[in-house]
Amino acid sequence: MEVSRKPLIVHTAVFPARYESLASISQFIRQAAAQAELDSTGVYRVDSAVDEACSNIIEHAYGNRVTGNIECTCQIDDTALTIILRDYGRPFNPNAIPEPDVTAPLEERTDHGLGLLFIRKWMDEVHYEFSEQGNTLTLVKYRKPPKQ
Amino acid sequence: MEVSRKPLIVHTAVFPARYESLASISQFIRQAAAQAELDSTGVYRVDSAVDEACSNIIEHAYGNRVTGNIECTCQIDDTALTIILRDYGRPFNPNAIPEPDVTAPLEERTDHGLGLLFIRKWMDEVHYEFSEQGNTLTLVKYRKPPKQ
Amino acid sequence: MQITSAQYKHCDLVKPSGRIDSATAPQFAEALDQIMAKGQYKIAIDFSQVEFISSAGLRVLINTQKLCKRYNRGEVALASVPENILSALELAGFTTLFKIYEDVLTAVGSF
Amino acid sequence: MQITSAQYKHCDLVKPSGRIDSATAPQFAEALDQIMAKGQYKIAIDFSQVEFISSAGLRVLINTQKLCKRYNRGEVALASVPENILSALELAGFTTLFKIYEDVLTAVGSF
Ligand SMILES: Nc1ncnc2c1ncn2[C@@H]1O[C@H](COP(=O)(O)OP(=O)(O)O)[C@@H](O)[C@H]1O
Ligand SMILES: Nc1ncnc2c1ncn2[C@@H]1O[C@H](COP(=O)(O)OP(=O)(O)O)[C@@H](O)[C@H]1O
Repeated sequence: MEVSRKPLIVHTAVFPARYESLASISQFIRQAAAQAELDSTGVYRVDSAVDEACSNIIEHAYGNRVTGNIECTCQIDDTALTIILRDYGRPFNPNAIPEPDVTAPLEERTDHGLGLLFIRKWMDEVHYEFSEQGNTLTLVKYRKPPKQ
Repeated sequence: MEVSRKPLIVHTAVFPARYESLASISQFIRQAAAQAELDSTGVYRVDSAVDEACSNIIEHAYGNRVTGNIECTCQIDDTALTIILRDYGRPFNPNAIPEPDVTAPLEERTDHGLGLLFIRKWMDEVHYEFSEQGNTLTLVKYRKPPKQ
Repeated sequence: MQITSAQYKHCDLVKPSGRIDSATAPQFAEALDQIMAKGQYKIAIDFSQVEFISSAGLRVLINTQKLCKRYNRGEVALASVPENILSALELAGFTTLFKIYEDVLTAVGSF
Repeated sequence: MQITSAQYKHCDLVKPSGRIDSATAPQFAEALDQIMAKGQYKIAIDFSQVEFISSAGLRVLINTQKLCKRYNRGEVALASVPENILSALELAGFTTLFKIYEDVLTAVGSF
């Protein structure tokens, strides 16, 4: 984790780990993304990466149990919007998950694996940390250089 | 002709009796109809009746000869918009023209006779006069009672 | 009057705009004739941009409808007809001769 | 998410609006399943009012496309896809799996 950044703005919220939370999480993220002055494409992509990450937490980390939470922190500093998602479910090794083949013909196309692809391709940095104290996913989207 | 009306506004224009004049005639008529404060349906219907009348003058009265003119006068008084069309072509007896059967099945439907129908149905008064000095068609559309 | 057309899988769409009067009706007729000359008799006409249609335009419509419906090979359908033009179609008794659709999508989708 | 659909002569049209995410994708799937249950496999989807689609929505799309294309009985076509959603489709490699039309009329007219 890069400790050199000085957070200027920090928002934190906790959401129940259910699909029904995704719309509220999106609102929370879009507000922060707008505050970080991302353009509409940037906002969409951060929204998308966070939606995929939270869907994975709900489905895979918590295995659709309805008791867990997702802690969501947005930090905006001079250079980036950083989103930290914490859960206390099952850890996993993202490096063990292969990239899906998005050029396969229809019949061979699997309907899984696109979530991680959006997270990887649409964020500038992605860090996973798994520990006894829970799992942390850090998603970083660089801001445009501020206007002079 | 009703001589009792006191014309408040009179516009006159002369157009060559060619189909290409129809758009300009329409503009001239629509301006007068707007000035007479007809609603959009009223404007459309006057425009339509005049277009049909002028098309008939061009096609039937002048037989598509390209030398004649159509003299067009618009009078707006308290009660009505009156449009007077004058030509110097062939006279005809409008009462000899039967109304088309607009309920016949497709195959029996003729493709003629609708012009007079629009003129008759969409104007409040229609007067034809034929003489050595030319033919005069007077089309009257009542105005809505003026606002108190 | 301007006129554009588009060919879909099951019908052609014609979109005139402006005034269809004795001066412009021949152009309208020609656009429809061109479609029929390709052997296509399922035609939707988008009236949304038509400001005015005179009996000369109605004549084109009825003659095209006669040709299209012959041998059951197709028909002309009208779409997005503005209110004043609809009342002209009603007066002329055309509303029983043509299917008239709210919007172009429904008209094209009906073929 | 809200979803409306319409049946045309040669295809069905589905118009979702709002977010298609893990919470709403089942509803999206159900609308498509209902059409296929009628034996209709030519489906146009109007994306003009879709604000967001996640991989859960893409999963519905690909599974529906597989079912529709089976036995050559039809296909799913997309229309009016907003820019950000289009770039999601591109990233996922969907632009080679689906015909994508500028507007709904062209999509419906293509069936
Ligand atoms: N937070 C998580 N916890 C556990 N496993 C995960 C997590 N995120 C992703 N995975 C694993 O990675 C795989 C790929 O994830 P993803 O690309 O989102 O596709 P999908 O969820 O459709 O399978 C999942 O099937 C799951 O096995
Ligand atoms: N100004 C005119 N001069 C001579 N004949 C006319 C005139 N107006 C109408 N007619 C006659 O009345 C008939 C019906 O006219 P109309 O209803 O406009 O239909 P169309 O012009 O399509 O035949 C015409 O065919 C023509 O014989």
